[in-house]
Amino acid sequence: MSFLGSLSERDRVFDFLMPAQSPVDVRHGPILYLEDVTVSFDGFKAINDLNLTIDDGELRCIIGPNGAGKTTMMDIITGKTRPDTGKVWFGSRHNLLAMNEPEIASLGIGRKFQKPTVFEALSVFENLELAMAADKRILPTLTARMVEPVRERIEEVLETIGLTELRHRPAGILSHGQKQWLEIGMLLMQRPRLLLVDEPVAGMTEQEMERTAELLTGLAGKQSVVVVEHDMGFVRSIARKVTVLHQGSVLAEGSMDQVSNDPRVVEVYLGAPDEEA
Amino acid sequence: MLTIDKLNQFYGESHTLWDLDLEVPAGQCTCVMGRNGVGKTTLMKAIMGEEPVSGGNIRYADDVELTRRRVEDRSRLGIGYVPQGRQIFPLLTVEENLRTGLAARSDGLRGIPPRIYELFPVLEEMKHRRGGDLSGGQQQQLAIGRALVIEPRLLILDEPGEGIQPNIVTLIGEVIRRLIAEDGLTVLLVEQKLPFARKYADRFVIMDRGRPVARGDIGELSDGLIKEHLTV
Amino acid sequence: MWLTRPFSERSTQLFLGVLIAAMTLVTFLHLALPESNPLYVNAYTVNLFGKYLSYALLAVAVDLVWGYLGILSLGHGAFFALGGYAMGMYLMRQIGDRGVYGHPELPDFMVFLNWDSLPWYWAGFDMAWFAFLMVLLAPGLLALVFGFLAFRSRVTGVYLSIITQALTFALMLAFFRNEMGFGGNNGLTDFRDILGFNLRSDSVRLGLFLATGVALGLGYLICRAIASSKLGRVCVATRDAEARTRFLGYRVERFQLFVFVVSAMLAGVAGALYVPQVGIINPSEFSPLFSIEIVLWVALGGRATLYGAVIGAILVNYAKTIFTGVMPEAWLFALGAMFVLVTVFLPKGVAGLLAYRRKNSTSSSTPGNTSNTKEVSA
Amino acid sequence: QEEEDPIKVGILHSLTGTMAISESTLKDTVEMLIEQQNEAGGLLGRELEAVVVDPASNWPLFAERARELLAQEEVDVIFGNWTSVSRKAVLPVVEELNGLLFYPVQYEGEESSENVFYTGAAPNQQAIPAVNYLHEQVGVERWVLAGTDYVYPRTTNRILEAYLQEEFGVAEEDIMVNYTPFGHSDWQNIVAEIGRFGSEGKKTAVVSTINGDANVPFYRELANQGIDAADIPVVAFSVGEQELSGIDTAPLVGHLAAWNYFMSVDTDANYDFIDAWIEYTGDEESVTNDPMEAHYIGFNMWAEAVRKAGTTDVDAVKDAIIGVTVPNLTGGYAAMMPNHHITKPVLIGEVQDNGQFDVVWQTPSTVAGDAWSDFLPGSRDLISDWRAPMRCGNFNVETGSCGGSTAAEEAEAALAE
Amino acid sequence: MLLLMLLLMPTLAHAQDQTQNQPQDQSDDAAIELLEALDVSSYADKGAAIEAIVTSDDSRAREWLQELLDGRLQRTDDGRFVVVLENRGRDWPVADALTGEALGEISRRNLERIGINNALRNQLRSAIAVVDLYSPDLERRRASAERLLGEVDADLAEPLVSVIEGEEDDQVRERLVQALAIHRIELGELDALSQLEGSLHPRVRVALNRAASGDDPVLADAARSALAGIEQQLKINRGLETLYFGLSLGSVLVLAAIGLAITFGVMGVINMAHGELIMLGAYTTWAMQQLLPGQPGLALILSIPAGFLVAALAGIAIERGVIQFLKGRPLETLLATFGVSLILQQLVRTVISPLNRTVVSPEWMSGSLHINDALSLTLNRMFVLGFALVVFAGLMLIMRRTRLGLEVRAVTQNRAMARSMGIRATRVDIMTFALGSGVAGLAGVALSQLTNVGPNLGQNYIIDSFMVVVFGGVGNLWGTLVAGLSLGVINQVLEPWAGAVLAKIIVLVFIILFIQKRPRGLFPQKGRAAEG
Ligand SMILES: Nc1ncnc2c1ncn2[C@@H]1O[C@H](COP(=O)(O)OP(=O)(O)OP(=O)(O)O)[C@@H](O)[C@H]1O
Ligand SMILES: Nc1ncnc2c1ncn2[C@@H]1O[C@H](COP(=O)(O)OP(=O)(O)OP(=O)(O)O)[C@@H](O)[C@H]1O
Ligand SMILES: NC(N)=O
Ligand SMILES: [Mg+2]
Ligand SMILES: [Mg+2]
Repeated sequence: MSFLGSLSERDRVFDFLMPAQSPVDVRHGPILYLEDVTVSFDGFKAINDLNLTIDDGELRCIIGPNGAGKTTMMDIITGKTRPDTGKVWFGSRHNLLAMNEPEIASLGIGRKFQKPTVFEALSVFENLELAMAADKRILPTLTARMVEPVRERIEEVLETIGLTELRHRPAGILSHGQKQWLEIGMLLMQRPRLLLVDEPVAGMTEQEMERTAELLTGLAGKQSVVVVEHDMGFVRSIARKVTVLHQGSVLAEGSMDQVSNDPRVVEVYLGAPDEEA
Repeated sequence: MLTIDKLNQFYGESHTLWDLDLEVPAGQCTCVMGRNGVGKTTLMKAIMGEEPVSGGNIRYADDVELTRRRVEDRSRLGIGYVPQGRQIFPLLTVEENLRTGLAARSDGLRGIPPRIYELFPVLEEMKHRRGGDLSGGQQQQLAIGRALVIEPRLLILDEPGEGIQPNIVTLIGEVIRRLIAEDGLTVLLVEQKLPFARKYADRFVIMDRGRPVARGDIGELSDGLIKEHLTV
Repeated sequence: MWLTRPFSERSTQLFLGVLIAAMTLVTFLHLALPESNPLYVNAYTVNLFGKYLSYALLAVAVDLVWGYLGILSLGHGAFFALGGYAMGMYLMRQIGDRGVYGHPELPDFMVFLNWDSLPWYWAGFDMAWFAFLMVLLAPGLLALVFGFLAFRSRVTGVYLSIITQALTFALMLAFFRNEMGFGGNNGLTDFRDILGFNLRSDSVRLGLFLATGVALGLGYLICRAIASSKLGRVCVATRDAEARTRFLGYRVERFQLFVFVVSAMLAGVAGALYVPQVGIINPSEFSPLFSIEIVLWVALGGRATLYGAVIGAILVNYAKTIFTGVMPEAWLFALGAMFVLVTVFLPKGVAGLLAYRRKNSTSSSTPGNTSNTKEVSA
Repeated sequence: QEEEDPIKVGILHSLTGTMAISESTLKDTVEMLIEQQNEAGGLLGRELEAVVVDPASNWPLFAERARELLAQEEVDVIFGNWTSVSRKAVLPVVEELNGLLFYPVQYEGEESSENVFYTGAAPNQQAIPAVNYLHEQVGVERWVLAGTDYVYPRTTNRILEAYLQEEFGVAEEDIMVNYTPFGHSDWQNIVAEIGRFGSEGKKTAVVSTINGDANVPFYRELANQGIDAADIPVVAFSVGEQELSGIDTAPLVGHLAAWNYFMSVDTDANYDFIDAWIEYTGDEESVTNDPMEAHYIGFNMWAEAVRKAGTTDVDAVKDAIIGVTVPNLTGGYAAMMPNHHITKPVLIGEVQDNGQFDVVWQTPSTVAGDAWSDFLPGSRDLISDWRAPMRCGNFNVETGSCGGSTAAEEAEAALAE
Repeated sequence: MLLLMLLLMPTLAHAQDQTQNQPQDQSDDAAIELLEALDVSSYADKGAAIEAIVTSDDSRAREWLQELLDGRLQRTDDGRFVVVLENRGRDWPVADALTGEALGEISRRNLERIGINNALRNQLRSAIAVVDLYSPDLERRRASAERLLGEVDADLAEPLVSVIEGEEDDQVRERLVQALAIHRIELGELDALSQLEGSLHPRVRVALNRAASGDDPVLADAARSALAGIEQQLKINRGLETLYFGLSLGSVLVLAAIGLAITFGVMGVINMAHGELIMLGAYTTWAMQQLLPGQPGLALILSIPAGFLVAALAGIAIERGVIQFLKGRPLETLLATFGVSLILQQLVRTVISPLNRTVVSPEWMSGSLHINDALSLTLNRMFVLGFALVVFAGLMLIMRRTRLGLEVRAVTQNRAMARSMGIRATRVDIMTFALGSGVAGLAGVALSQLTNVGPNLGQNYIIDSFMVVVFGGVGNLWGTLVAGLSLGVINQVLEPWAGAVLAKIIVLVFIILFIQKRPRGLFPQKGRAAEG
């Protein structure tokens, strides 16, 4: 009976036609939850018993020395690296360890890589087009058409990242900083629930940094953002809560002031306070 | 140390460097600044010979005309290069990466100078790890260490602090100063971060659309200049 | 519809225009002129062109996976041959009791090797629809299974190339075996009829030539439609940065599989059209060197352009026809030199030369035109 | 005017690719024969002209080239092919365009085409006499049938298996059959296996249908594993002087080959042929072999038939050639039989350390080639006779009808009209 | 045989005397008569004539038998018996069969060989063996004893007992004891069995098999249990043999692939002409043997440096002529080098010949190393195996211990950066390509001892070579070694029960499936670096 009923609901799409993702359940608070995660490479523990929780809508900064495991942590969240032990949950429903990269991405986790990676043979415009949130299965992709709202959205992002003029150039010829921007743009097109941003302002001028800061803080609230950055000026300008990673686990956590005054953080990371600009 | 005269460069049909003049005085740190995509990296590549130029001169150490030298010979003349994006050899171990720098040394040294490991202890720790496995910042340290292995007279650094933890950035700055003071090294630096530039550079050059638009002692780098040339 | 989208592209219009014009011209010169006319195209030549066109379709199939997906398949000959065998089996069954032993059902080679009955996998090949379906399904299924395994395990680059080569090599050895029931080394020959028409008549030859031309046009269109769709761009993205594409939420392995299977089917169709025109299918079509040669056609014509693949296939094979006749002892020198010179002097193949000329002529009229770069690199 | 045009002789042998090794010599042979014929005044007062093409060891290309020779170049006759598959590829073309093809290589039989003349041996002109010899003269009781995995060895071995069992009552366990891929180069296991098979007390011989390139490593391995011709002789059907010229024969002395011609045959005709050949190639070391003799015979038969018919017209030559008899190089005569095969003596030779064969046995008289084997159930009842009025390549004596080949059909249709 | 042996005995002693005492002065008429009897067409008559020679007391008898066996005993048109000294070409140098005096060259048209067949060959060998039993030459006695295993009959048995007693050489004695024991078992003597136990010789097994199925139940039982022990031994030996076969096939694969592991694995050049470089090495060996006729061993040894050099120079030519223009376009090297390979192949066909060339194996590489009666290791393959390992070790040393190794990897991974570090990339390219090509040449030298030297040689190995390099993991020399050897062993283990064709197919399918499990070969590059 209810089956027949469902058939009569003409506005309802059949299940198998729906994108294969169920909404993220954040009723219990955190959108991302890492527990006791450990990963080692040939005996070297890059991540060591890491525990981390990101709340829905939060903007979190993660800092820590080179090699502390920040990028590796993002690799784990996005499915690129499998941890040896531990749990990684997205909301309270999705066990990320049981999924592969595209599945995780289609759940709404977007990432900007430390080393900017864009599709070099495709134009800037096409890079953004591919990143756009859409039905990413085969047939819809094959038959997808460039409709006006989509184009507008892309133009809008191009404007934001300052690459409007270069939109038909292949991404491969962009300068380093331009690639950084393009990756940020791709992230924006994706409209993910959770953004993982690895060193977004490397190679940017002060003023660009400010723009990036505005952009990220603007996103926070609607989306959750995790930022890894070494530029303390930048971190200070956006940070609410800061986590310090060291040797694969959390060394300190708290507000910017709290952590920057933590002697351990100063020792392993910041250096003598008078040196800090 | 380096005198560039009317340098022009094209990527296919797009003109990137326009009649560029630049003077890098010996024993000083000259910092090149400018917005994304104005051609800073291109200029460094042109000096190293990685991108062909179409016209202009680059004179090195008063008498050597670099444009007529092959790339490999430029480093043998004592130019060390830390490129943007690190460009380490991903499948070579850290030690092997460093050893590549030995080719350019004239003294036939066979081991890694200990000073490198003193500067960047993490490199010694990770000696046998493949370069590509290192974290971004570690790679950056490796790239700098590798350039230092050749004991350069002129060191070109393209955004060297990128991705490096603050205390090491400071350290790098200190090292630059020390090398300038002790060995008479000349440094050509590309840097966007004002505090760093202000602290460690002697002179600045601001580029816009392939041309230098302002230059002077670092003390002369005013907020007005910054506003004019470094903001969008 | 997505399939008609390429019609709006200049290059497609041009390609289809040239193809149709060439087919019409050949038909006209063959049918309307008297044999004495120097422009008369004889049946031999029509047949030859038909063969080139089927090779061209094969090259297009290879270019789809190589040019757009970045998968250098060194085993596409296998799909071509499977399509060819499916067609060959149909043609064998069409012989009926006209074989040398007059057996109503068994092909000659089975009779003299003492087979009592047709093996099960020969069933149904007496029906054209079934055989034609198998022309698509046999290579398609093989590609599906093989691709599923390989793409799922993320086999890439040379590793993928080499296992495609291993695949075709293994199939070659298997088909050489008489026990396989495909005629061993001698393969399938002595065809008589196709769909009731006598294969040895000139009009059927012309028909096959035209059918191949149509298939090439369609195949080109399909590939072009895929290449110019968003899916095509995902493919290019995969080629450049496979991992990155995954992080955008694309199930890369399915896209690869889809394109791979489509390409295999096209190759199968090419094989099916090839066999009745050359009159034989034998395991040497599975030879790894043949598969490498296909790649060479594509590279020579210009990778990732599709029409370049067509040009390359026709050019190399035409050169082969000419050289093996005109300079039988030295033609390999010429062919070898051609490969070397084109690679060294025409990095983008013959198509690159065409594009370059076109670009030069347009850019001289409209200086600073940058939108061309997109087309060249796509 | 037309009489002045040269007679065109097509040569369809691979000059490149894997088969060049065997076939390129045959091209030279035909060219030499043409040259000789022209020196002797040509044919019907016309010059002969060779049209050489290269099918490059590629079977579809064979068909294409054949079509080119017949349709484009309009040659009067073709000498060509080595492998059976290439012949199978060419067959429909020569039938369709009504050409003449002389095929000079030993083959598996089971074929008779109106347009093809088989001047090489059929199985009954090579394989059967060879095992007869081994059985009767050498006393062989156990048999290894080793071959390359393709149709000629498979068929030949089938015939032999049936023959050995039926005629000599050889038990199944006394026959070992082994197939290897083309160009097989690692024979260690197989040779060891043969060694074991042959050392169980019964006199054992290997009947080898191993093809071309695989032979060198095969014989090398035999020698190195110490398998001696006196213990386990190998009789080969595809190893001739040309193959031996690439092998260090010292360790092979005593192994056998069955052919219809050997270079060492002691006749004046042969010595003249060899001298002419050495002169033609300018190489003191160059050797002659069986397929070359087959072309020699085929060429002379064709020339004789043309003379007889007074024209090069294919149909006329086809009719005229049956019954034509020309001298072969072994001191006898070859006659063209109605089934388009010829009569040949069968010779068994032993390998000498100089790369030559020494004839140790030969059939008392020539043997006529049998298109359809008597030892295969499917072909037992078939005969071939291309003379009027039968004109059928596969006449079934049981059913009394002509089987399905198109040529026969057309003939029937023509008769009905 | 019977009669023959009986008559033989006195003659033998006589002949022995004569060779020691005096040269020869028997009447040549008798000798000519003996030889004349050979020159008949019937093989039965020839057999009788041979017997006559054996029983004659002519001191030249053994030489004649040997010459007859070798096919060198011939007759000229004018009826003179001669020995052919060299039988290549159209004119042959000969010597008088009776006096040994050199007679100069005679056209082969004017010579007629006294032909023998395999039956006569056997007869001759047995006759020579019996004669040689008394020879002072140890090698001859050994060969003779070997030959007599399973050939002893009643007439020979008796004198054999005394021969055994007088024999000083252990090996000869042991063989003769076994030979005699086989004979005695045939007579049903149970106690002879103990002398055969543990012998792996096939003749022994034949004898035991016959005894096991004989009428005497006691003997049959004993024979069966002896056989069981032998079978066990044989199994072990067969296992070892298969392993050896596998390793030796593997070493061929390794040799063929190892140069490619450098040019393709390390430099990234898809060198389709690799096979032709191998071919050049093989042809160098041939040319060397042409230059040094009669000294195949020396020629082979000189071919090692020469083959390396020739292939390396060809490699340099390819690098300079073609590959240097394709930097950064690795796939296109496939296209260009394929062209090069076509050209090289045809060049050999045109310049040398489309036919295979003979490369002779030197004495010391022929035959096999006798481990026991069931296991001998063929020498040529053993040399190739050793050679492969030496070449591998040498390469390893170069790549690990010299700057070239480091520099070539740096250049392939990031050419621009390597040059910025002062590495002379062009020189590195040339040297590396030359090295890889030279090693291919070495492979060719080795392969010339195993297989055809002809224009198709290269093609037969190119596919396998790529397969091995990829299976082992691109860029890993150890991988190439392990991959080559293990594919060889797998193949040889499969071959006996699957047959050669199926074994090859199975190996290919295995490679396909293995790559699914390990998408980057046996020894993959791990970590971030490899994923890029
Ligand atoms: N695949 C791998 N194999 C070996 N070691 C690895 C691998 N991946 C990461 N590592 C090591 O793990 C550690 C953590 O690396 P990670 O990139 O996560 O650092 P990070 O915190 O992002 O540093 P940075 O700030 O420099 O980017 C480093 O020491 C690195 O060398
Ligand atoms: N290979 C190339 N082909 C064409 N154009 C290029 C190429 N590389 C760079 N460009 C263009 O040249 C201009 C200068 O690039 P360059 O990398 O020198 O900038 P930059 O000043 O170093 O910027 P950033 O601060 O982002 O590193 C950019 O607009 C870029 O798009
Ligand atoms: N006919 C042969 N030998 O293929
Ligand atoms: Mg990092
Ligand atoms: Mg830059």
